[in-house]
Amino acid sequence: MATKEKVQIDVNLDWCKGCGICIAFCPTKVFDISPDNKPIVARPEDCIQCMLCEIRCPDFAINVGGGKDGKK
Amino acid sequence: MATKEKVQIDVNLDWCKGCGICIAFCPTKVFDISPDNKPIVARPEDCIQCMLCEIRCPDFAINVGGGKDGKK
Amino acid sequence: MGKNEMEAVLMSGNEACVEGALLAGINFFAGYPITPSTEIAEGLARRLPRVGGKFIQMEDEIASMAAVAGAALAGAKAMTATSGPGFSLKQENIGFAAATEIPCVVVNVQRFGPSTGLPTSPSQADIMQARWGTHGDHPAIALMPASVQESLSLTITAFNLAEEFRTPVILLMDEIIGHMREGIVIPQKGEYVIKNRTKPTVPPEDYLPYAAGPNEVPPMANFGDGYRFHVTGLIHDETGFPRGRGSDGDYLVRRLINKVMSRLEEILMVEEIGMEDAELAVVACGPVARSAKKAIAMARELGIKAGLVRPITIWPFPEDAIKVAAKKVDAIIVPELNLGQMALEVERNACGDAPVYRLNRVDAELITPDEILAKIQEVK
Amino acid sequence: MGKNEMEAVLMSGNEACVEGALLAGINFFAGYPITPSTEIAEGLARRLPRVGGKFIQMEDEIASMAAVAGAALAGAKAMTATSGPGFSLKQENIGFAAATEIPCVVVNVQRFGPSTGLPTSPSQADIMQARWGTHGDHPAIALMPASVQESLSLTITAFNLAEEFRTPVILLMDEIIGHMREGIVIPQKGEYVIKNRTKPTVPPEDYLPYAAGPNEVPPMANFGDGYRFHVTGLIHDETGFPRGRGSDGDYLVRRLINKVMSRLEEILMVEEIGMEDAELAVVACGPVARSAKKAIAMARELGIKAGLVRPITIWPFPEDAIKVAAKKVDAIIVPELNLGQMALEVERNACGDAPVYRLNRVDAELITPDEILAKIQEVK
Amino acid sequence: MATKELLKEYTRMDKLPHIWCPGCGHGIILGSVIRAIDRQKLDPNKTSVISGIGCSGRAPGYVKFDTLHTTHGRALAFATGVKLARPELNVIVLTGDGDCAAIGGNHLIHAARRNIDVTTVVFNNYIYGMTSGQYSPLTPHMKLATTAPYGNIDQSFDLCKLVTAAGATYVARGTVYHTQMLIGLIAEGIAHKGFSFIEVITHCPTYYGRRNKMGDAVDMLNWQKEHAIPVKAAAKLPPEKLKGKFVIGELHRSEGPEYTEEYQRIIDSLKRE
Amino acid sequence: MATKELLKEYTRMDKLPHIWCPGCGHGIILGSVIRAIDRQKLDPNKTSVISGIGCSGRAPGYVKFDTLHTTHGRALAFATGVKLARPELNVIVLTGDGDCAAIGGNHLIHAARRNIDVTTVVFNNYIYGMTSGQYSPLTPHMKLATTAPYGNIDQSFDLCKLVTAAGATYVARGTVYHTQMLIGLIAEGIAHKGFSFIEVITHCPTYYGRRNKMGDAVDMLNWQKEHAIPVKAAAKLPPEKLKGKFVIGELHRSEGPEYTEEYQRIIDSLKRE
Amino acid sequence: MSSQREIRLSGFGGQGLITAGIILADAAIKEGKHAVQTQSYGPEARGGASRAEVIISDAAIDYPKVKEPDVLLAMSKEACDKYLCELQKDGILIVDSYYVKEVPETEAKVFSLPITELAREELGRVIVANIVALGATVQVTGVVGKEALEAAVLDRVPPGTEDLNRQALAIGFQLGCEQLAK
Amino acid sequence: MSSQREIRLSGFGGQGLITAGIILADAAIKEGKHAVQTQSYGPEARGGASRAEVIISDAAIDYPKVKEPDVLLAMSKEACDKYLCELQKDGILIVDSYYVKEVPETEAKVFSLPITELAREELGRVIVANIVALGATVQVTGVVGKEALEAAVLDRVPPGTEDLNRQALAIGFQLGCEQLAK
Ligand SMILES: Cc1ncc(C[n+]2csc(CCOP(=O)(O)OP(=O)(O)O)c2C)c(N)n1
Ligand SMILES: Cc1ncc(C[n+]2csc(CCOP(=O)(O)OP(=O)(O)O)c2C)c(N)n1
Ligand code: SF4
Ligand code: SF4
Ligand code: SF4
Ligand code: SF4
Ligand code: SF4
Ligand code: SF4
Ligand SMILES: [Mg+2]
Ligand SMILES: [Mg+2]
Repeated sequence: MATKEKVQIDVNLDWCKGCGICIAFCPTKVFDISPDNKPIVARPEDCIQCMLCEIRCPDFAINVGGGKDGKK
Repeated sequence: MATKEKVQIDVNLDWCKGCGICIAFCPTKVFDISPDNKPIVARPEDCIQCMLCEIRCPDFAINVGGGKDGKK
Repeated sequence: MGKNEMEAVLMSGNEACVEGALLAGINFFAGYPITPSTEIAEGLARRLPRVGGKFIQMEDEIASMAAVAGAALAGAKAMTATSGPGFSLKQENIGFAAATEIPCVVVNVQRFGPSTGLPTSPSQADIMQARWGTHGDHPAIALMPASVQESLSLTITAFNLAEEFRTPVILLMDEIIGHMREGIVIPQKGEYVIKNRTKPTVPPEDYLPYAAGPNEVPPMANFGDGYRFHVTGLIHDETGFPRGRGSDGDYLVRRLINKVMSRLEEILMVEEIGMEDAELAVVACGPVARSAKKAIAMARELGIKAGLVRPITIWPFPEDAIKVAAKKVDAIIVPELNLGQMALEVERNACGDAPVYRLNRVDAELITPDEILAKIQEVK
Repeated sequence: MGKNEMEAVLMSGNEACVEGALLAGINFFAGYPITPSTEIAEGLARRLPRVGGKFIQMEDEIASMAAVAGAALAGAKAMTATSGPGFSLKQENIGFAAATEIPCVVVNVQRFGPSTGLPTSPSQADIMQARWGTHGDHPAIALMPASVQESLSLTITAFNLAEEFRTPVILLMDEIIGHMREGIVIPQKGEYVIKNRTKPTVPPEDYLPYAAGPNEVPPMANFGDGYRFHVTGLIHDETGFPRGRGSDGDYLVRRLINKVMSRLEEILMVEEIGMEDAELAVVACGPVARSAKKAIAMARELGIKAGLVRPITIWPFPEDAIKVAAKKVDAIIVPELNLGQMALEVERNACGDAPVYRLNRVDAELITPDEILAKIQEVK
Repeated sequence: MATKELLKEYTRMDKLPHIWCPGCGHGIILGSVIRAIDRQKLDPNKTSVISGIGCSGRAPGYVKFDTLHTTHGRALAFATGVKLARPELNVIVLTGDGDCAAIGGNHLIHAARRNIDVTTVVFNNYIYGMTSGQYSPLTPHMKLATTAPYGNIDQSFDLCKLVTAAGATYVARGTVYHTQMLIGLIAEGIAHKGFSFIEVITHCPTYYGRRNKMGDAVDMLNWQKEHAIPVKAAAKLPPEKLKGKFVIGELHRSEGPEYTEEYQRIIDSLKRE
Repeated sequence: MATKELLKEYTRMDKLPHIWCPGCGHGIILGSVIRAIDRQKLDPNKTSVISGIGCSGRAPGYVKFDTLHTTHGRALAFATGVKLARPELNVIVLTGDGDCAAIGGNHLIHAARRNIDVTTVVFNNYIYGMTSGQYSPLTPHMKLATTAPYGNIDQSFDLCKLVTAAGATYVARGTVYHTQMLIGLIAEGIAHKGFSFIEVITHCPTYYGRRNKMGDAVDMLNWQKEHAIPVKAAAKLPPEKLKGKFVIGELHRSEGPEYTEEYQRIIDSLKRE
Repeated sequence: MSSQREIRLSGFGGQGLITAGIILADAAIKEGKHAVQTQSYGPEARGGASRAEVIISDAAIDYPKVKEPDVLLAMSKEACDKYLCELQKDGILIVDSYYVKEVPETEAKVFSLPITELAREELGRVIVANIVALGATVQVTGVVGKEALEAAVLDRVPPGTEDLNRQALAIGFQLGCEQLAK
Repeated sequence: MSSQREIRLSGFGGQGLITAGIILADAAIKEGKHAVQTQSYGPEARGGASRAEVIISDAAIDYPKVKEPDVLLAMSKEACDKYLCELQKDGILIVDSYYVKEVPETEAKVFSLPITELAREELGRVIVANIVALGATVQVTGVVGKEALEAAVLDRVPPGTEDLNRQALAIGFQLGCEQLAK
């Protein structure tokens, strides 16, 4: 946690319905908001991998961490 | 309660089905049992008017107390 | 200004049913939401308390039907509304109301089945269920509106028939009529008739709650009016009490059927168009009859003398109308939004006098005038 | 020793139904007690755990029907049994089983209705309900035994048809057959056929759970077998998933009906007696057919050539048998323990070729041979 | 009143004697209900007694009120309609353990939740009597019944707990043995404004008693006597002493808005608009 | 597993995105169920997910198990059949507040009573979502709904209390806001042998939120955050501090024979005869 | 039809008449005959009248109900009064003299037997009066053979009561014999 | 039949097209005409396509459904693509140019109008795009009179939003005028 590691945060914009939950509740405010209310991964380096955005996204649209084969 | 007053205990034998409840649970054993299991008012003078036989008779077949217009 | 004048208002069939119920004097509604009938419950939830009536959303449809019957016994004009799955659930208690002669109205806004089906799509596939859904022989009265205006007027009629015949009356709407909006005229007081159950005229001690009055219908006291009578779904005699005797069953079941079948002229409503000179008849009900009407007009333009028979009362089935028509025409077409239900009764009553052709759609769309016209041309 | 030999045993119709179910391989029963069907539940409560099967008394009939469908999906041969009021309650879930093509057997031991009626008295007044009790178009197969032996054999047949056609099958008994005892022969292994649902032969990833196989019936995987498929009462396509499209509804509903109607020769069972030279036909089912049989023999002794047509399969209705009979005879008599239900189908199919006379008893007694004979003499 | 007057005042004497078996506790409960009604001086013309189907369901037929014998399990749903349509009526539901806890379980918890002013008396004989002895949701674990020939594997409800959790505002349990107390509990239930619930432990000698070798009606009353613990006594006992016993008396009482009054409040508020 | 792998492993990706409204909590619950299943390493070939009708009822269609979308309210009755017929299957029921507490209330209390090994997850959004916003038995007093235009006069169930009273042996409440906790509660429910019940407080912004002016999904999640009290904290608070709040966490756990095992015991004992 | 015998066993609930009917039908089946047994339920659920009927025939039995029995067993006064009129003219009436003190006028052949009395006195168990009655009925009517009847009785009675029932049957046969001898 | 006009209003859920349909039908009723308004539900319960249809006629309307509309309003690209083929040859197509950037080949008379754009820019409220669309549609088709339409709008919109909606309507009329003038 000491060194700011850049985490891969993928948002599936086709599935995202722009509810704003990820944006509102990210503890480190990683996301900015797009005009259609969808998240923009603005500060991935701030991500603490709490995974809250991932598990709270109602549309399974966020993947934090490892890209294709990245396991946590 | 000191003087043994004779109480009127009427049994409607047409309705009585001979379950024996009144006989078994009369605290002062007022009833004897007939061959067809129905109560015989044998010792009315022992009756303490607890009314248990009346209210426990499943067939509304016992009336304790006042005969026709007897109110308690 | 056209012929509708200013008083016409735009309204859906479900909304019109609410208006009709209020005009008929409804003061109790119990229901459980289900598409596409829900607007009826919602409308009455808003409107009933404003007129001192009661609305309750029960835990399910079974309870709704029970509460309606209970309320009706306590003197209310009571109604429930549902669709397919809920109608299936209500069947046991509809039978209870029929057997105990409790007046009430049951609205079934038909949707596409079977089972959950297509909840927002129309259908006419509960026609036979409306007659035979509950176990045992029982009377059934069911009405099928073809317009928003009729949703209103037949709701009033349903209440009237329920009160007069002491029996549940089914208003068999469908998703099309329920959800479509048309301009309708809300009748003013005096423009419609309101019937109420016949009250007993004898003192309580002489009251026989199930002794057939005039017309086989027993006068009805309400709970709380001092008559202290007994109501049971068991076979009962005139006193209302069960004796477990077959002869009581014979008397009761026959009377129940008879009270309806002996006064058909007061129950049967049929619309006929062009049947005077028709050589071919289309028998259609509900929204399908609207397509048929247009198809008939088109056919006549082509020189084919087609006519329409529209059962408004679907149960008891207007047998004579079909019998007469069958004797007159060369062919009968029965278009339906199901795989052939009313057609069964048409075939039975046509009795071989005219061939009966079915035209069925079960793809959630209304049969079109063109389709009916094509069938007319085909069988002609 | 007479012809029944030693192997005959005395048994009631309800008990025979239990034996038949066990022979058919039942391994799940869910029910709720109701007169006059309760002995079936009681028998299976005793017998099922002894063969490793499961019996459960659910909280009501709705739950019983649901549990049966669930168990059948998990691979069980499952059955429930009930009477009138319970049959009404099961309707919604019977429709679900029909729509989702879940094989199961539903026994309705008919009792006198409507409503609570006369619980220990016989009736045939659920005939129409067995066809039309649930909402929406749906297939129905129903069988009516006329003897204790047939209670056994038709229970096996009911399971076989359920498995082969993937649909609920109704065994429509009645209080007379259910409670009466006769000597019957319990068939030995090899003397009866057992059918089982067709399993998919494709790997799970290729499995289309609602793609019509041969004969319009989709092969059926069981829950837990690794196919991981979806089942819904919504209109669904071949994959089993709903898409909300009318065209899927058209395809599904027509296929459901068609899978039954296209193989009538495998479903329809009709007993005919003396129809070769009959001038008058009695159409009767269940125990009434026994009276009819006797009446026909009596009539023939009087020189009247009467014959019997007994639908054993009551749904789908054996239309052709009636059509053929009507062309042949001068009159048809339909005696029933109701106010005319099967008669409707007879009238429809007689099609005017022969007049149809009804003979109805609703006083909780079986129609007697004498009554039928009198009617035969009357209409002759 | 003594029995004779009670009978004249409140029963349909031409229907008596009733159909219940010799010694069946149902008659004792019906007698207690009549006495409670009498104690509360209900207007018989304004009192409806409603039941479902079962031996218990036959009770209303014997009492001279407006009486309604509904479908199996649905008495409370019918009662809800009667009461809401006409709140001035006293509505009493008489029901069996099967009727109210098996098929009717949902209506029971919902009537309790709404806190509608209906008094419900459950004739709990631990069995389906009318249909000859199948297990009910009240039949204790491993007892015998025609559909539990090897012992009942179901757990049974604690109905009083259940309706309390559902929202009932008066909950009591009595037995037919403790008849005086029972009359009082029912009378309290009638007096209570809101949903009141009285579970009555009774006996079916014909099916439950016989099959489980519990003797005749007298033996079964003695069983009740021995297994019932008054609520005050129970409070002082350690849990192990309560095992296999049941608590009788008033078990729960709370305050809450009554349903038909709440509805009237809505009507009134709309009038004021 | 991260979302992408979870989706591949457990969902029918061709059915996604799902039909639920933007921000609807149902998606969060479904994600939590999947994660709990993954955590418990259930064999997907031996897992059945069963629902009734409602927005919540659509959940099984998205997950790659044997899935069954039954009639309204009946999921637990179907599940009882599946589980009893084939006890080796893991059976999970996903249901709505209307589905399980209104029309399905009876099946709920009876499944709890039998202690059958089924895990039930209730999507409690306080409203009938699918039919556009009528009140349910969970809608709080005086909240608005299309059928309660003047405020809901019904009292609402405390479902966790109710199923505990009915006999459930694992009872918990979570929220979609407290997602990590929720996954844990569901996982525990799955691991528990017997009837386990997890009520999930969620939100329907479209109908409940809009009509009751509770804002959008984010606002409604904040409401959950502010009104939920963990069970340990609640134990230390005086009742007045708990008013208007609800308790989350594991609320009840007990031991009792599981239904299908009890049945197997009967079968085995007959074999030994 | 002459080979067909129709027997009605009547009395009140608790006398075991339905069991008796089942045993009788079973005996017929055991002899390879055809038999149908039916019963009727009183108007109310419990208590009251009880009635079992059996048809025994060499041929298949169509109409399964008994309308005019040729044998009537009446174990209560009410049953005797109610059903006698339906008994065939040349039929056989067997009454339990304990309950039916006076037999109404009839053209039928009447056997008035102390069935319940003997069950009580000889065996101390009223409960087997139904078996005594069966024995007597079979003895005087010959509707089934005695061995078949005994086999059927032993098949259907609770284990442990075989001897008691065998004795009851013997008493019944004896009773019938004596009467026939008269 | 020539007096009958059939209008389809299409787009996606949330655009208020069903409300628009109701208002249009209401306006027709207010003018003493006959009108039927229907709608279709998407395959799924929520979201997705939305469609409202209105038939306006001087005579009673039998068949209540629109099959080949003579006016099509398309407020989404999907709706335009899907329904254009059903539009009558000499029909009128009105598209919202914000969503439908390119109008497909058609024989119909096409009006491509910046409906949503203007609603946002002029009124700051996309939510009244449906009313703008209604105004324009009525202006170019004349299916109902403008006063009747305004009356219907004011009857059906939430209290407090009358002015906003009046403005939206005015913008719609204006848009229509401009186009017609072209
Ligand atoms: C819908 C329906 N299902 C089943 C029955 C059959 N039935 C009648 S009474 C009864 C159970 C009665 O038990 P309970 O409520 O405990 O009353 P009891 O007879 O013990 O007093 C049942 C299952 C019925 N009449 N209706
Ligand atoms: C028998 C029956 N009655 C009513 C309905 C209509 N219906 C569908 S879903 C539903 C309520 C759903 O509410 P809930 O269970 O809370 O689920 P949600 O949509 O809120 O997730 C109703 C009443 C139905 N499908 N079947
Ligand atoms: S939580 Fe999911 S659906 Fe909501 S805005 Fe974020 S990515 Fe989109
Ligand atoms: S994982 Fe946590 S910190 Fe990282 S973006 Fe998501 S919510 Fe923010
Ligand atoms: S309690 Fe009643 S029925 Fe029982 S024996 Fe006594 S009087 Fe007779
Ligand atoms: S009143 Fe009491 S003391 Fe008197 S007889 Fe009855 S039980 Fe016995
Ligand atoms: S069967 Fe049981 S409950 Fe019914 S009357 Fe007899 S003793 Fe009472
Ligand atoms: S209506 Fe409510 S519950 Fe249903 S999907 Fe939309 S937000 Fe979710
Ligand atoms: Mg009971
Ligand atoms: Mg909900």
